[in-house]
Amino acid sequence: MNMVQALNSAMDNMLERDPNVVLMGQDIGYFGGVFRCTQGLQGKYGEHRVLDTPIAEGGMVGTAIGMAVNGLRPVVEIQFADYIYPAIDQIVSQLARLRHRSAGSFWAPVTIRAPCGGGIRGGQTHSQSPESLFTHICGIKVVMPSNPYDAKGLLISAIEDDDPVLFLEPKRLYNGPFDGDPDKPAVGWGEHPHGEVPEDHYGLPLGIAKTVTQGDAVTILTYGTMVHVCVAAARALGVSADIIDVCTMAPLDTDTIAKSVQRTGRCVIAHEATRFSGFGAELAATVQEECFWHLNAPIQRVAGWDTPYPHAFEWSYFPGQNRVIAALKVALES
Amino acid sequence: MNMVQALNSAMDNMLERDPNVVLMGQDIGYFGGVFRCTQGLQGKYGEHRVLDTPIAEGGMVGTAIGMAVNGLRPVVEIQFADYIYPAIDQIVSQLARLRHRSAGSFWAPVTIRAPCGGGIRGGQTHSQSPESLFTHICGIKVVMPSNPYDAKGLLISAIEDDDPVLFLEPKRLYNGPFDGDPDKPAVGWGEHPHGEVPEDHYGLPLGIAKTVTQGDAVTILTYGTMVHVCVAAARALGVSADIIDVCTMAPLDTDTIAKSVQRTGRCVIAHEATRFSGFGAELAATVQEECFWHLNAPIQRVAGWDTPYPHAFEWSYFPGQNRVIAALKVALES
Amino acid sequence: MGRRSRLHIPQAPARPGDRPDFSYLETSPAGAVARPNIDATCQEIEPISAALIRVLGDDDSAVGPWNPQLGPEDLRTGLRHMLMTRIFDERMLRMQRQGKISFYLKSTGEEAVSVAQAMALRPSDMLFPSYRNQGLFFARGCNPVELMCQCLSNTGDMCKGRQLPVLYHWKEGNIFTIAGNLAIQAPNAVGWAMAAAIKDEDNIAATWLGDGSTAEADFHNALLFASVYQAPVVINVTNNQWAISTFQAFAGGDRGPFSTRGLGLGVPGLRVDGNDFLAVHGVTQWAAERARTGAGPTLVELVTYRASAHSTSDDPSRYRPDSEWDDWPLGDPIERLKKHLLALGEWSERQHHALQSELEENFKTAWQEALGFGTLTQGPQLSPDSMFDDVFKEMPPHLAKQRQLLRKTES
Amino acid sequence: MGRRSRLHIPQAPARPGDRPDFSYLETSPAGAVARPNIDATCQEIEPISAALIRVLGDDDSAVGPWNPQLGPEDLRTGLRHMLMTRIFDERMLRMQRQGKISFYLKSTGEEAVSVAQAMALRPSDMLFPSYRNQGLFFARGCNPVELMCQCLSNTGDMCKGRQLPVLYHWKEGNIFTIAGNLAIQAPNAVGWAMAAAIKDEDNIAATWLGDGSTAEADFHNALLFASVYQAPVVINVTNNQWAISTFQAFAGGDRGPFSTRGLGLGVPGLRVDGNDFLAVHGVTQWAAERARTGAGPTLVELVTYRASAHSTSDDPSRYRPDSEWDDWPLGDPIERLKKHLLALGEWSERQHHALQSELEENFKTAWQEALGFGTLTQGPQLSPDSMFDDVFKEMPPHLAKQRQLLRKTES
Ligand SMILES: Cc1ncc(C[n+]2csc(CCOP(=O)(O)OP(=O)(O)O)c2C)c(N)n1
Ligand SMILES: Cc1ncc(C[n+]2csc(CCOP(=O)(O)OP(=O)(O)O)c2C)c(N)n1
Ligand SMILES: [Mg+2]
Ligand SMILES: [Mg+2]
Repeated sequence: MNMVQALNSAMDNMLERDPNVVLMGQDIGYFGGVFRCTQGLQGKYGEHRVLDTPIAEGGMVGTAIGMAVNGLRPVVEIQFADYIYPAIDQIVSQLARLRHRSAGSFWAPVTIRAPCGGGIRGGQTHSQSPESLFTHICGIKVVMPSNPYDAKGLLISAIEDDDPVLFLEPKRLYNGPFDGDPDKPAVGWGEHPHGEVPEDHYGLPLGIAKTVTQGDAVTILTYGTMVHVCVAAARALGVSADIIDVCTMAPLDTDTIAKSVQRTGRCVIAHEATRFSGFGAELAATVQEECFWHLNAPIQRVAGWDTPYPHAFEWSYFPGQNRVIAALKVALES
Repeated sequence: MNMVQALNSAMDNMLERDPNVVLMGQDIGYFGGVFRCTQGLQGKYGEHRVLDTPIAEGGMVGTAIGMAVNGLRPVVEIQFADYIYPAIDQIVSQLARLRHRSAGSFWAPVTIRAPCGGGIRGGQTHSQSPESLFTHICGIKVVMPSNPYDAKGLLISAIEDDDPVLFLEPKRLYNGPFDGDPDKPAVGWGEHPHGEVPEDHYGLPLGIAKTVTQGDAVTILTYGTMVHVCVAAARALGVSADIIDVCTMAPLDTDTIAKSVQRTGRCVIAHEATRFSGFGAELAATVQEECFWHLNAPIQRVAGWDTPYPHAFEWSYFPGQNRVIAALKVALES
Repeated sequence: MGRRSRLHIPQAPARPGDRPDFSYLETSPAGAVARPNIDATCQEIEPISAALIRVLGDDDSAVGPWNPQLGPEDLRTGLRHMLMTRIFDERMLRMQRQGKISFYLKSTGEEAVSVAQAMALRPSDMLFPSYRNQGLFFARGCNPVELMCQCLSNTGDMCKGRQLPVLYHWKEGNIFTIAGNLAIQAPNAVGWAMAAAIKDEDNIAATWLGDGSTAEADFHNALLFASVYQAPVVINVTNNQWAISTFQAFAGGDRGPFSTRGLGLGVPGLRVDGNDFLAVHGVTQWAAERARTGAGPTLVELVTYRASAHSTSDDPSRYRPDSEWDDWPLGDPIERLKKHLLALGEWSERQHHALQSELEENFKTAWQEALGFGTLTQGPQLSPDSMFDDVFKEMPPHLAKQRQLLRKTES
Repeated sequence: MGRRSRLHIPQAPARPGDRPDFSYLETSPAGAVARPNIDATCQEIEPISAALIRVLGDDDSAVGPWNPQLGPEDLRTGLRHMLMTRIFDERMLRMQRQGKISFYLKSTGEEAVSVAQAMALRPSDMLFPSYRNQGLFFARGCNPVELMCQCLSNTGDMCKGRQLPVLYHWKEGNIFTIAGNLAIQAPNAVGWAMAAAIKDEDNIAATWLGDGSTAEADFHNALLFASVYQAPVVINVTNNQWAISTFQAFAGGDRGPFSTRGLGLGVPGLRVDGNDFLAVHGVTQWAAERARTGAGPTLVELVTYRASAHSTSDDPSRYRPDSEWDDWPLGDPIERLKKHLLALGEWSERQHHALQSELEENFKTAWQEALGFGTLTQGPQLSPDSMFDDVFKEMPPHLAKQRQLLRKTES
């Protein structure tokens, strides 16, 4: 399966198993979503389980919260993560803190799905990676898968989770892994081991980072599209890297990360989001706190530049293999 | 002057000097604002320069942008920083990126003022410090003063700046410095050297950090209310600390910070906002990048806990002197 | 300064020093407004959407099609709960002034809104209140000790010390947790109602927000989703004329009544004398039945007056004439229902006094009981440890670590 | 699954395989709707707010009070700009299909909206368009080379390669930068208009958003602020029946026309046949004069049909009958104006052909000129360095450092 099919399968499984699961979003019903993630689901489960909505992200999340409080498990699709901002007040002020402020009386198991990241020539409003903002909000989990297998397992766990989850989907990975080189012919998920996705229901635990490749020379902390870029960069450089796919940004699996860096003594962090106050900042701060005495070199951050994602310079903006390699060199040399 | 008067004076000066300056906000006109920051200004400059607005933060910022594009310099008061979220889409997607995406054709010199921080028993929706979120947004400056003199100078510069500025006011400091001990009798700004504020117009440069106390043993990076807590903590511990008031979080004065830490070799970061992905993360990441080879101990972060600000446990939540001292000890001991 | 401007600026009718002026308030005689069928279309309802529905006449009788025809027992219950609300508010204000609680916010003058509306709804209907609906809790039978403990942030506090006083909730009573963020609960109520419809259950949702709060985007979101999905919900705007210091005209109140805000979306509106217990009850019953039978949402504007300060942090003498409340044309909801009961011969001044004393006595006892759970500073105390609970369902490691750190620095 | 539900779900009138069905569209004969005075109150205007204003009759004559009485020169100019828009759209779509540009989005079928409205406004009025208003640029005289360069993200691009194709702006022509975020420009327009009023200048602002976009909170914010401050602004809703795959009923379009959305806020509304060049012009002139003379804002709904795909990323055959455009009751705006001119004897088929050829030729030349500035991948290239400019007015050190880093990794 590609990632779109894997996500579709996750929602299909959940709609089937749990009558309280409902999907909501712009163009997700009859049409099946602009990225086709919900294709066929309205036909299968009906218009009352798979709801087309008005174009009002605040209203979508606001009503989803109420539905969740009334026993449903809404899965809300934000068409692009760039358009999540009208919903931020409901997310921050209501969704994330309901359980805490009511001391457990109320909670809202809402999952918010949003395609994120660039690499599809979408320009500045179809390319953003806003995860860092949400990791600063207490009470919501933030998840980003990097392959179809994880996408399905993590989405199922997100929907089943009794806490709200922001589930960010790196849209550049929908149809295939991407190593950061736009000039290479596109490859699909067919060849990739994690493109093999069971039809049946399975969950993968939230809050657990995954080691993608094992190595001793350096730890690379990354997630989403950048996982594949980092794997390719490490391979190109011929470095033995412990590449960790963070998977869940919040709450963070500090243990796995700390153990790796304590072993390798070097760390590179890579994400697509802009650098300043990006999630790499938290990763770097955490690593230096947990591993200070083991570090042999300064932690390097590779990230999008601190500008909006520019349409024409997508590939100068995107932190591709060159930038990862440059950072690896600095981390390894010193 | 106390900080409220200093802010009032800044706006008074600017309304006087520049006919394009207008103020907007809930209850700011006839009433003079719930914190009295605009007291008397509508009477002096009229209802068309000091506008009471509907309770719609999104509409306030949205219209302020249009006003700015048409030549005005709006200063928008968000009654509490906790209520800025309905305006985030306008701030992120329009205000901060107007100049960039129009390649300089359009820009909007809007200043957004918002009282932030806790310590006034305001509970979770009158205590938040959301600065970190905005530092991740390219194209908006983020400023927080720690005393009346700076507040006036920085606010004037913010209003005169041709870029948008988020100006966060630590409301616990409105009436006096606060060293983190709620049991001590409150002191006013009268005794404080920075309580002396000229009536006349003056600016202080944005993007410049200020050294509050000079020392050799450790660098403390902080801003807002925590400046005073850190000064008191360092004094209580008898440590010679280079205390830096960051003043402008974005763009950050990395130079001043790096020079200090390179000299002291130790660093503690303190802010009131929740810790995870708080602005302290960016500070820590930057410091370890710039000063890795000079660091003698892991950088310590002191911050609000990763929970909503709880009404009853305000003083267990607030990162007071004890917590700063504990962090200083770790930073100094290792 | 000096520059001519042609921007329109709404005006408050009177400011300190002025004589109160309520000439702007369009009213109508009791019984004058027709009552459409509950399944009437929005277009059919539109002609009455701006009219003020009233039942209690100047002669203290109940007249017209909106009279809910309540028996004397119900009327006395309503009076009791309104009086409870008022006395509770007064006592808690005193407690705040005495430093026992950190903050308080009264609903004085608006008691009919919450009490009559709660009585017109079913206990299984879900309520999404604003912070000025304490009457809902009394009408639904919440033990005042619970509310007091919340205001005290003590060991009996339903919020475990996490919320500002008055931001209650009551799960068993089907009352949602109150947010400090204005209007944010309105789309939640609509979503709750949508879920009821999806599940084919016949409970409905009701929500409240202030005149000033209608400016927030969430009011629009609520109306829109209610309209599109025809959600079984009643959206109530408590127009108490003021939003802190800001007159309701700044929310567009002088451009058309709040009851008409949904008409362009096909959400019918009713405007009711919010200090007329019977009218509020009748209108709410109509709207609730409309929702319950699948005929769709209703927007209800309740015209009332915020008789007290916005909150204990506010001083209204800075921005409005002190005597406005005395001149308020729609009177005092408690007085009006009392007079109606007296006129019916179902109540007496003696009974009224006795009720008042009983309630005061009850609250005194309740307060003592609440104090037994401690105050912010004295008596039994919640453990600060508890603030790390409920951020997530299960505590993640970083919060456990922070709790550990707190223990260390506090000890 | 299987569970009964009573949630109302709006329905599209026809889906692929169905016969197009526009029976839902309420229309009225040309000339039938009265024209209120420009300073009429919202209440006075309300009775006509839902009626469809039309000027061009079935016999191609112009009738009724909304006829703007344009001279033949103006009509020909209008025709020219509509035709320009259409031909431009077609050419650019081809260029996208050929891989010359990354994305495109047509306004086919909606040309009258932008062209007639721009002509009815003054050049000094400020326009806040959505992404489907390219006609505004032509009507205001923007050189097509500029628009082409933007679509090419080349060295001549006004956006310096920073925006997706079609997200133009034109400072000299008083057209604001187009956002990808729906409706976000609407409050900006209102603010611009408020500033004009504050400065006592008589320029007005106009903004456009789609039927689907009215669901966004910013539409509400725009209406509210326009109402409260009586801002000199015209808020235009281009109801082209679809929002990508979503029928306008999901924005509440089947609960009441979009033109009536502001009535509850006292913002008068007009509903106009958006494919009737003359009606659009007449209505816009009226609304603009209303705003300019201080009589307040107007909400205008322009009823039209999105004849093409949403964008080059969209395939409408998946969600609506292919033949809808042929059956659209309000026809083709270009054909209708052309027929009117023919009927007036002020135009001929020959002239029309000549115009078409001229425009095609012009665009061919323009395209060559634009290509001279390069494409995304060929010819002269903007320096990636430039992406660090304009984030702030002056480049802060961290961006200079990142620019340095980019130079290093790219070299
Ligand atoms: C989103 C948001 N913005 C601002 C505030 C600050 N605030 C608290 S109450 C209030 C006035 C509300 O007035 P209204 O809605 O009329 O309710 P009332 O207090 O009159 O019952 C304001 C502006 C807030 N709580 N939330
Ligand atoms: C805030 C936001 N949410 C979602 C989108 C994705 N989106 C782009 S166009 C569109 C449909 C808009 O429809 P409408 O407003 O009717 O305009 P039209 O395309 O028909 O001209 C959607 C949902 C967006 N651009 N912005
Ligand atoms: Mg009010
Ligand atoms: Mg549309």
